[in-house]
Amino acid sequence: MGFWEPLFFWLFAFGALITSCAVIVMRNPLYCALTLIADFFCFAALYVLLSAHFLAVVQILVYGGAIMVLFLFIIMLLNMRRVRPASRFQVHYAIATIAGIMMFLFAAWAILSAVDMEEVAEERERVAEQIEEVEQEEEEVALRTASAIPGPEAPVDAPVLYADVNELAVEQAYAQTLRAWRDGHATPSDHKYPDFDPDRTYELPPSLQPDPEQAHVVPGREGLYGTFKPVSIMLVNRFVIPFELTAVLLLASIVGAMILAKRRVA
Amino acid sequence: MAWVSTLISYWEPTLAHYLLLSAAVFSIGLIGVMVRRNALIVFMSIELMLNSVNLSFISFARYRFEMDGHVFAFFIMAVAAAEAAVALAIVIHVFRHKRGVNVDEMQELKY
Amino acid sequence: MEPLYADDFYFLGLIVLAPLLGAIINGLFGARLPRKVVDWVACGAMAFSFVFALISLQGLVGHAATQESDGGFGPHLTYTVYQWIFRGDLNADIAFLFDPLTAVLVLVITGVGFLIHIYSVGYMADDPDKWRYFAYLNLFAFAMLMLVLGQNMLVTFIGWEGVGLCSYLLIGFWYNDEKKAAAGQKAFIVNRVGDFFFILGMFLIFYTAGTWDYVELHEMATSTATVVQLLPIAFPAGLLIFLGCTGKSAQIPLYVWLPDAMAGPTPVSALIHAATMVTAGVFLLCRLNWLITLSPALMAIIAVTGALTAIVAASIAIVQNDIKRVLAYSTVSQLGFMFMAVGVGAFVAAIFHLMTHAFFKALLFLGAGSVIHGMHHEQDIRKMGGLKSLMPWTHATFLAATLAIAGVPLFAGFYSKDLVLWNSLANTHVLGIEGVMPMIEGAQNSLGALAQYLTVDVAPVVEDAGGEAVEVVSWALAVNWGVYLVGLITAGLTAFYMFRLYFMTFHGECRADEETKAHIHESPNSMVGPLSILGVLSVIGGYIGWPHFLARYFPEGLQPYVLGLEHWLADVFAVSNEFRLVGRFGESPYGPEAIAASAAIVIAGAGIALAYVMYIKRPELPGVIHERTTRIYKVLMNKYYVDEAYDFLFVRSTLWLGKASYWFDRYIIAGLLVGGVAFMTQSLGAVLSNLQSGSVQRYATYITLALVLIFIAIFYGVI
Amino acid sequence: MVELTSMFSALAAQPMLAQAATGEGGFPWLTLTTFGPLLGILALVFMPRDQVEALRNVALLTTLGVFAVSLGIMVNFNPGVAIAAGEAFTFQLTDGPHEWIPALGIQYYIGVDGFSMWLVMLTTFLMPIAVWSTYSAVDKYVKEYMISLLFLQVGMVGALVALDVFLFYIFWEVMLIPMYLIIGIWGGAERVKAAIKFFLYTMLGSVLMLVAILYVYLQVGAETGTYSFLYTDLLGAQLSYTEQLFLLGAFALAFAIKVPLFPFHTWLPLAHVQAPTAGSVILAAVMLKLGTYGLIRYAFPLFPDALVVYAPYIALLAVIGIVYGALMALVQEDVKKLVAYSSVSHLGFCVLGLIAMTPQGMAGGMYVMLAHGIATGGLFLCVGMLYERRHSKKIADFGGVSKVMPVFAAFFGVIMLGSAALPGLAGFVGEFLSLMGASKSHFLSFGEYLFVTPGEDGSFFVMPQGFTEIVNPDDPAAVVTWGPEATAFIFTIFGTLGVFLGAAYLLWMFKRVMFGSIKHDEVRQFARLDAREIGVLLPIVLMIIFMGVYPKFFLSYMDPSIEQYLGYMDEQVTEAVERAAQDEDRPNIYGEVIVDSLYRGEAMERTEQVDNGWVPEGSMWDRAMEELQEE
Repeated sequence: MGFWEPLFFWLFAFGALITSCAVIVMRNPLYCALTLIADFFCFAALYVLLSAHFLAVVQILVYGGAIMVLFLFIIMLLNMRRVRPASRFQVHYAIATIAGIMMFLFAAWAILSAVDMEEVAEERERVAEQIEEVEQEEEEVALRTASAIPGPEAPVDAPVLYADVNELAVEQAYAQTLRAWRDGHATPSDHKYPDFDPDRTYELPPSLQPDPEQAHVVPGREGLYGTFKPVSIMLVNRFVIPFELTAVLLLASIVGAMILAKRRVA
Repeated sequence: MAWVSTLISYWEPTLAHYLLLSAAVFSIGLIGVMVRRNALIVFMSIELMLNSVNLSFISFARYRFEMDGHVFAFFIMAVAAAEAAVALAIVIHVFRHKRGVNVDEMQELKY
Repeated sequence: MEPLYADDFYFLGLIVLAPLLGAIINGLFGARLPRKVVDWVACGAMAFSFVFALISLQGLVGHAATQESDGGFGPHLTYTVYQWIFRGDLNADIAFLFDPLTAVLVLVITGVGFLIHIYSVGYMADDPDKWRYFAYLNLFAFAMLMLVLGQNMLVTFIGWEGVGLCSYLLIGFWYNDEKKAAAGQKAFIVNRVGDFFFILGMFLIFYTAGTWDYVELHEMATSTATVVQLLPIAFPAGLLIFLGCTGKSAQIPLYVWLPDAMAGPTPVSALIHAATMVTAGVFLLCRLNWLITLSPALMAIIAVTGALTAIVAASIAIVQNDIKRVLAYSTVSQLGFMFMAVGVGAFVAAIFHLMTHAFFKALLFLGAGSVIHGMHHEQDIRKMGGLKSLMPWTHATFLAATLAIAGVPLFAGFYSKDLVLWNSLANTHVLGIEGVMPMIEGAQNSLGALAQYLTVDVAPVVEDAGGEAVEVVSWALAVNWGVYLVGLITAGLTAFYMFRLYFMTFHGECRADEETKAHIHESPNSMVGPLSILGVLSVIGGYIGWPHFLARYFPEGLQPYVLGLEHWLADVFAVSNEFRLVGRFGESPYGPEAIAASAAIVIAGAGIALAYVMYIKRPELPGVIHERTTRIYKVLMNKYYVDEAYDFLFVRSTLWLGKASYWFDRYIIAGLLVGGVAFMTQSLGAVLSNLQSGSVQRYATYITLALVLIFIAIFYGVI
Repeated sequence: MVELTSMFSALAAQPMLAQAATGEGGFPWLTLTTFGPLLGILALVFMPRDQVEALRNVALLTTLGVFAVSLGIMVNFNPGVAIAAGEAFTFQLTDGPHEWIPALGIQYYIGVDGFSMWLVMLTTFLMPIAVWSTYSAVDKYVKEYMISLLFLQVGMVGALVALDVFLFYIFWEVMLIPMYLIIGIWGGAERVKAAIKFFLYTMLGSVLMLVAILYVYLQVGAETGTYSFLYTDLLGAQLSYTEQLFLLGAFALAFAIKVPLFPFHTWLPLAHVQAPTAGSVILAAVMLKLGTYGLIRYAFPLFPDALVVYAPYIALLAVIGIVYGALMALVQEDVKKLVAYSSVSHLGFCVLGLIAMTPQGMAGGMYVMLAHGIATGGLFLCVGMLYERRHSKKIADFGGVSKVMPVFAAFFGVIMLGSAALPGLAGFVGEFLSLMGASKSHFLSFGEYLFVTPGEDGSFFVMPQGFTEIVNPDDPAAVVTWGPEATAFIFTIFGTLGVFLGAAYLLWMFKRVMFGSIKHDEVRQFARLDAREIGVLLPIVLMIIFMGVYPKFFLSYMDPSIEQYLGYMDEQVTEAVERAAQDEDRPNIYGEVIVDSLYRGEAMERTEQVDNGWVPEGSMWDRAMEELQEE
C-alpha cells in the first residue's frame, strides 16, 4: 500500500500519545494546556486520515479554539504557578496507574481478539494483487489513500477495490449505501442496534417526520463523505431530538457557568 | 526477512490501530483524572478521554462508510464544550473560597 | 373408748395444729405481748399437743383391741387435712398416720418437748428476744410432729426440711455473733445435702411404686407379686434415703454440723440435738423397714456406718473440754448405736434406745444448761469442779443420767444398750423371702447371681427359729461380730468420758475464778422441775424392755409390761422380722444373752473405774498421759481434721468452681462469643469506613478497578 | 385524678358491665385488661410534668384498676370447660377473630387458657406493686417512666393472650421497647451498654422467630389456600423433618434467649444490675416467663418431629443452667447479680419440668413460673430497698441489717426461703413437681448418639443410657431397657443438686447481709421500713405462703389445659416416632419415647380414674351463683 499514509498515521499517532502523556505528567498547568492543544492537532490530523475532514476542522475550532482558550484564560486568571510535586507517594496513585494500565491492556486485548490478523494479512495480499491489476490496466486512479481498513465485503457491484480505495471509492461506497437506504433494501438503523426490535414501528411525531424525499437526496456534488452536508442533514432528520437537547444543554451550561463564576454581590 | 513482511503488514494502519490508539489515549486520560491533584489538569484529562472516544467513533464511521459516527462525534464535542464551561466556572468558584483547587481538599461532601 | 372413726381421727390434726398456733401467735404478736403471756402461750401449746397425743394413744389402743392383726399394716389411725397436690398419678394429701411407732415418737417429742419448754422459761428469762425463741421452738415442734405423723413421704419431707429450717433459726438464734450465724447456716446446708439424697430416693420410689403413701407401700412390699418391682430399687433407693438420714441424724458422712450446733441456746441443744430432730433419721428408717430389709448389702452398710460413727464420736468425746461439745459427741455416738440396731434389723431395740436416749440425753443437756446458767455461761469443764455441794438437785439428776448413759444396770441406758448389743450379735442377715428366693434360684441375670452367691455358694448352715436349715452369709457373720465388738468398746468409752465429765464438773475443788465462784447458785425451780422428772424417767424408762433372760423370771401377768415395747411394736416391724430376722442362737438363747449382758456391765464398770482413778484419785495422771500421747491427742482434739477436710474438699472446691464458671461466663461466653461477634462487626465496619475517604480520586480508582474486575469476570469464561 | 375515677365509674354504670356480671355475655374482659393501661397513659400524657406525686398516683390507680378488671378474668375462667377434641388448647373468654389486616390474613384474636390465665394474673398482680415501689426510687422523668411501665404491661399481657401469631409477635416486640427505655434511661452506671445488649440480644432471637413464623404461614397458606396467621390454623402445618429442625431451632433460640437458657444468659445479669428496681422486678417476674410460655405455646406443638430430637439437648441446657446459675450465684459479691443468676437457675427448673412432658413436670414448670415470679420479684424489691438506703449493691457493704430493720429481716427471710424452695412455701411446690416430672419422663432420649444396647450376658449396668430391669419373674430375659428414663434420672440428679446449691447461696447471702455484727456505721442509720414499703412487701409474702400451703387453688385451674396439651403432644409424638422409624436417614429414636399423658387417642377420654373433685366445675362466678340459688 501507500507509503505516506501509514507514515503520517504513525507520526500523528505517536504525536498524540506523547502529548497526552505530557499533559498528565507536566507540573505547570500552563504547559499542560499548551501540550493539550498540540494533542488536539494530532487528533485533527488523524481525523483527516480517516477522511473526516469536517470534524478535523471542527476539532481544531471547538477544542483548540474554544475550550483550550477557556482553559488558558482560567489558568491565567488564577495565575497558577508551578505546583510542587505531591509530597508523599500515595499508595492509591500507584493503584490508579495500575488500574489505568489494566484498563488499556484489557481494551487492547478486547480489540485484538476481535481482529483476526491472518484475515487482515489475506486482505492485504488480495488488495495488493488488485492494485497491481489496476496498475496494469492503467485506469484512472485517484489519489490512493491506502488506508485499507478491512471493511465488509465489497459493495455489490462496485468495481472499485475497496481495499485501496481512495476518496472517490469512499464516496461511491457511501452513495451506494445511501441508495440502498433509499431503495429500502436496508434501513438506516439496520444491524446498528442488534437487539433493536425492527417490527415495533417507531413513529416520530409528524412534525419531526423526515421529509421522505429530502432525506436521501444525494446532493449534486459527489464526494459527500466527511463533509458537513450529510452531518447537517442527519442533524435535522434522524438526530433532531439529540440536536435540540444539546441546544438546551448548552443553554443550561452557559447560565450555570455564568452564575457560578459571577462574584457574589451581597 | 519474514519479520519485515509481518512488520510491513502491521505498518499500514488498520481499524485496530486506531482503536488501540484511542484506548491508549483514553487510559492516559483516565490515569490523569485519578492521579493529578489539580482540578484543571483533571478537566484536561477528561477532555483527552472525550477526544479518544471521538477518535474511535470516527474510525468506526470510516470502517463502515457511514456518517453517523461523525454526527455523534459532533455531539460529543458540543457536550465537551458545555462541560468544560461549567467545570471551569466551578473551579473559579472553588478557587475563590479555598485559594487552591486541589481535588483532595474538596471533601466537604464526605459525610 | 372405741374411736369414733379410725380413718378421720381429727385429734391428730390438733396435735400438729397446737404448736403451729403457738408459733404464729408468738411470731406475730410476741414482741408486744407481756413476757409471761409469751411463756404461757408456748408451754400451753406443747401441753395441749401432749394431751391430744395421749388421747390419740388411747384411741389407738382402743382401735387395736377391736382389730385382729392380719399381718397387714397393723392398727393405725389416719386423718386427711386437705388435698395438697393431685397431678396425674400423684395423689399427695396433707394426711396424718398414727400407728404404734408414731405413737412412741409423738409421746417422746411432745413429752420431752413440753419439759424443755418449761425449762427454757427459766433459762431464757433474761433474754430480750424470748418471744422469737419460743416462736421458733413451737415452729420446730410443729415441723417435727409433721415429720413423724406424716402419712406419705411428702408430708414427712415437709417436716424434714421444716425441722432443718427451725434448727437453722434456733442455732443461729443469737445471730449478731458471726460464729453462731455461721454454725446455723452450716447446719442447714449440711441438712440440705442430706435432703438432696432424700429427694432422689423419693423420686426413685415414686418411679417404681407410683405412690408415697406408707400404707400402700407397705402392702406393696409385703405381697410377693409386687415385691419384685421393689427388689431392684431396694438398694439404690434405700441407700439414698439412708444418706438423707445421716444428714439429719449426724452419722459419719454428714455429722459435722452437730458439734457446731452447740452455738445455740442449751435447751435447743437438748430438744433438737438430743431428743427429737436427730432421731428423725432413725424413725424414717424404721418407718421404711420393709424397704431396707429387702437389700442385705444396705443393712450391712447401715450397721457398719453406725458402728464407725459410734467409735469415732466416742473417741473424740474423750478429749473434749467444752461440756456441751462432749455431750454433742456422745449424742453422735449414741445415734451410732441406734443405726447399728437398725442395721442389724433390731428395729425395736433402735426405737427403745431412741426413747431412753431422749430421756437421759435431754436431762444431761438440761443439767449442763443449768450448770452453765449457774456459772454465767462458762462452758469449759477445766474451770469447773466441786459443784456437788453448790447445786445439789442438778448434781443428783446429772448423776442419774450419767449412770443411765454409762449402761449401769437398773438404769434406762443399760436395758436399751444391752438390747442393741445383744441383737447386733444375735441377728444375721439372710435374704429369706419365701417365694422370691426360689424364683431367682435359677435366674442367670445379675440379681439372680447375687442371690445365688448369697445363699448357695457361701453360707454355712444355721438353725433358724422354725428349725429348718437356713443358709447364712459368712460375710454377714463377720459384719455382726465386728459390729458387736465395736459396740462393746464404744460402751466402755461412753462410760469413761461421761464419768470424766461428771467428776470434773461436780467433784474435786472448784477451779472457777473467784468472781464466778461466788456467784454459783442452784437453778430456779422452773428449771429443776423438768430435771427431776427426766431423772425419774431416765431411771424407770428402761423397765419396759427387760432382756429376755431376765424377763422370763417375772410373773406371767407382768410379761406384757416387762417386754412392753416389743409387743407394742410387734405389728409395725412384723414384715422385717418375718422376712429376714433369724435368731442365731436358737429359740430362747438365754445363756449367750446373759454372757453378753455381763460383758457389757464389766466393760462399763472398767470405764467408770478408769475415770475415777484418773480424775479423782490421781488428777495429775491425765497430764502425764497427755505428754506421752500428744500427737494422738492433737488428732482427736481436732476431730480427725474432718471439718478441715470437708471445708477443703467441698466448700473450697465449689467456690473455686463457682469462680471458674463466673470467669468462664464473663470471658468466654460474654467476652468471646457475644463480644467476639460485636468486635467482628465493629472491625468490619472500620475497614469499610475508610472506603468513604471523601477524596474523589480514590472513588474514581475504585470505580476503575471495579470495572476492570467486571471485565475480567465476564471474559474469564471466554479466554 | 378525679376525672379518672369518674371515667371508671362511668364505665361501671354501663349496661354492658351489668350484662358481664352474668358472665356469659361477650364482655371483653381480656381486651380491657390488655389495653386498660392505655387509659392510664392517656391520663398521664395530659398531666403536667412537675406534679410528680399526682403522676405516680394516677399510674398506681390505673394498674390497680387493671388488676380489678383482671380479677374478672379469674372469676369468669371456667377450668372445667368442655375440651375441644383434637385441639392442643381450648381458649376461653376469647375476643373472636376480628379481621385486622384481611389481605394478609391477620386477625385480632385473643383468648386465655389454663397456661396463660395465671401468668396474666401474675402480671396484673405485680404491676401495682412495682409501680408503688418506685415512689422513692425514681424521681427524674417520672412521667415518662410511668408511661413506659404501663406500656410494658400492655405488651406483656398482650403477648400472653394473643392467639394470632402475628399479633403475638407484635406484642412481643412492643414489650422490648419500654424495657429498653427503662433500663437505658433510669438504670445504674453503665445502663446504656446493658440496655443495648439486652435489646439486641432479644431482637436477634425474635427476628429469627419472625422468619420461622412467616415460613410456616406461607407453608400453611400454600397447602390450604387460605393464608391466615391464626394459631389454630398454623398448628395444622405439615412440615418435613428438616424444615421442622430449622424452624424449631429458630423458635427455640428466640425463646431460649428470653428464658434465658444456659449459653444465651449473659444479658440477664447486666440488664438486672443496671435496671431500676421496678424494671428488674417486672423483667424477672414476667418477661422471663414469656420465654417459657412461648416454648409451650408456640415452639413445642408446631414441630413434634424436631422436638423429639431437640428435647434431650434442651433438657441438657436447662440442667446446665440450673447448676451453672447456682454456682455463679455462689461467688457473686453484688446482691442483684446474685439474684439474677438465681433466676437463671430457677428457670432452668421450669424448662426441665416443661420438656419432661409428664403431668407433674408440666404442672411443676408452670408453677415455677408463678412462684419464681413472685419470689424473685420480692427479692428484687428487698434488694431495691437496701439499695435505696445504702446506695450500694455490694454484699460486703452490709452486715447485721436485721438488728436495725427486724421487720424487713422477717419479710426478706420469708421471701428468701420461698425462693430457696423450702417446703411449705411457693418455690418448693414448683421445683419439687418439676424434678419429679423430670425423674419419670420418657421423653429425653439422645437417640443413637448416646444409647448403648444392653449386653447379651445381661450385664447389670449398661451406661450411660440404660438400666436393665427384670420385668416379670417368669421370663427373666424380658429385660426392659430404660432408655430415656435413665437420662431423665441423671438430669434429675443434677437438677436436685441445683436445689441444694440454691439453698446454699441464698442462705450465705442472707447471713452476710442480715446476720453478724454491724460492721459499717451507715448500716446503723438504716431507716426502718415505712408503711409504703411494708405495703409493697406484704402482698408478696402472703402470696408466697398461700401458694406454698394451698397450691390446689392454682394447679386445679391449670390441670385441664395441661392434660389436653399432653394428650395432643402424645398423639403428635407417637406419629413423629413412627415417621422417624420408617424414614431411615433420620436418626432413629431408641427406647420408647412417649409423652406421659393420661389421655389416650383421639377422643381424649381419660384413662386413669376420674379425679375426685380436684378440678372445680364451672367458674367461680357460676359456683357463687349456684350457692346463691340454693339459699
